[in-house]
Amino acid sequence: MSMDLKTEKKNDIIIIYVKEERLDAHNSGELKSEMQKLFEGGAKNILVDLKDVRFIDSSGLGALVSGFKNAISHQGNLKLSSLQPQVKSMFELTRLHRVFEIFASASEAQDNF
Amino acid sequence: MSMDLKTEKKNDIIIIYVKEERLDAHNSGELKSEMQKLFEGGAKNILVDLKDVRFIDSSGLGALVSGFKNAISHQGNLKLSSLQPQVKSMFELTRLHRVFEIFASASEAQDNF
Amino acid sequence: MEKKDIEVDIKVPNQTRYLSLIGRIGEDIAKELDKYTGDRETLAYHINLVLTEAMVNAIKYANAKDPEKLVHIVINISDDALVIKVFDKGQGFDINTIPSPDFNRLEDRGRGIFLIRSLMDSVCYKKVRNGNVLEMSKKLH
Amino acid sequence: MEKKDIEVDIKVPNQTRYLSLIGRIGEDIAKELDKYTGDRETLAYHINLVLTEAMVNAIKYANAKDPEKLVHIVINISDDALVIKVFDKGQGFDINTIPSPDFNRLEDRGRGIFLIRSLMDSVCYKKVRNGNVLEMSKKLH
Ligand SMILES: Nc1ncnc2c1ncn2[C@@H]1O[C@H](COP(=O)(O)OP(=O)(O)O)[C@@H](O)[C@H]1O
Ligand SMILES: Nc1ncnc2c1ncn2[C@@H]1O[C@H](COP(=O)(O)OP(=O)(O)O)[C@@H](O)[C@H]1O
Repeated sequence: MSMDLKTEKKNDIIIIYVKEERLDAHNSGELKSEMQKLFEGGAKNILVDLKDVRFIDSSGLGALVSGFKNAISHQGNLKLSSLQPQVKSMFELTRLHRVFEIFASASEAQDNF
Repeated sequence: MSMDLKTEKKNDIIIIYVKEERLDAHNSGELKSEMQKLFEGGAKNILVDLKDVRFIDSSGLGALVSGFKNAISHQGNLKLSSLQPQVKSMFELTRLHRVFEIFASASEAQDNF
Repeated sequence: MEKKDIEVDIKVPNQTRYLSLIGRIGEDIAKELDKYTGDRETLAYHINLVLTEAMVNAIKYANAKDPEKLVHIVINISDDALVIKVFDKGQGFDINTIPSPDFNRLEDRGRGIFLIRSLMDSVCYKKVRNGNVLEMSKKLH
Repeated sequence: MEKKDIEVDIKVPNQTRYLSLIGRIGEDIAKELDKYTGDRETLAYHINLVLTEAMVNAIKYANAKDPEKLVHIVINISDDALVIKVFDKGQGFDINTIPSPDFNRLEDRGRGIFLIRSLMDSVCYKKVRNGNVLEMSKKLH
């Protein structure tokens, strides 16, 4: 496994750009560990940008939920940005759009931490 | 069948833009009839632009050969433009790049009739 | 099989790296369905998703102990329906006991069957010779 | 079938409108072959092409009289080769009598088998139960 994640630090926010077409059971475990490692290492604010993600399955959603719970237990925040329409509709179907703060772009999200 | 062909007349040249991803046994018969109709209607110079064509098979090549022979028998010309690399390599494999005059773009071809 | 049907029968190794191939083949087939009256891009996504979810479950819950096993998937299109069958050789389970997710609790998992049920018109899981099959179908008009 | 193989078995109606679906599935499979050392985009194009040529011939020369017939295609990937089989139920022909095209004469047709032979490592056509099969294979390393 080797997932294409680009990580960037801007002020006190760590942005993880998921540079994959699919976020699924094959690769989402890696994203999950990455977020866990960051929160355990003291990160407070993580933004996951899904601009390149055309497809998400229940394991991908699960990895993000896991990150969100990790954020809470570390008194931090996990927010999302740049969801493509079909990906967004998966959040709606599973009601997760009520759980996550979702922004249109990474820069808009950065202004709202 | 209904192939997406856009036809344009510039001076004495008729340009047929093949607006299909594939030029194959399913649709090439239509291109062949179109060229035949044009030459029989008095056209002398036809340019077939393949910019949008990502895939060509032996039937697609055959339709173009048929148009070329039609051109000769009507004392006309049939030239080609905008071949994508994989399409070009099919002309090379079948030695048809020696038969057709092939130009990088429709406008370059127009200057060479 | 009816005369005008399309049938695609796929066997791949029991590995998640083949999810994207299966999903893409499903999308290709969905996009070919010119008799479908809804939005074909959306249908393609949904077929990709249910194939992915069902294949992941076959890998996780049924084939896990044997990485040499194959996943077997059959996609069938008839005049009025698209039917997907995903076979496994595990212990099986009773799909009717799987609840919808509790939207007020935040769980990492438990959304696969829910998504399949939400996106397909009928879903069943049953024993067949040598194992089980998850069968799901979508009406085309 | 070996344990690590991929097998895709497709049946589609005897119509040229399905050429693009078959070609696309072939491309998807080719792009998945991470053990292939050459350029995968080019391989994908070649697989698309040989599938198209073989399916067109099955439609034109073997199934023409019966539009209700199906075209049957099997794509198989093993550790070292990609093998494509295209079945027909026609009279058959002797592939060894098909000459390469005469490059000095300009014919509309007669390039299909030539392209298949040029792009694949081995090609044969033979009788099987109930018909014939064009079998072509490409070494992967
Ligand atoms: N093919 C299968 N064989 C055995 N059990 C299965 C199978 N598919 C699903 N299950 C059971 O159904 C449960 C719910 O599956 P699902 O909704 O996909 O969520 P998740 O896999 O995230 O738990 C699984 O936890 C598992 O116990
Ligand atoms: N499946 C088949 N059954 C019977 N004859 C075939 C079949 N495939 C090819 N042929 C014969 O081989 C010849 C050469 O085929 P091909 O190289 O594809 O060129 P084309 O189809 O353009 O003539 C055909 O004209 C046909 O006579």
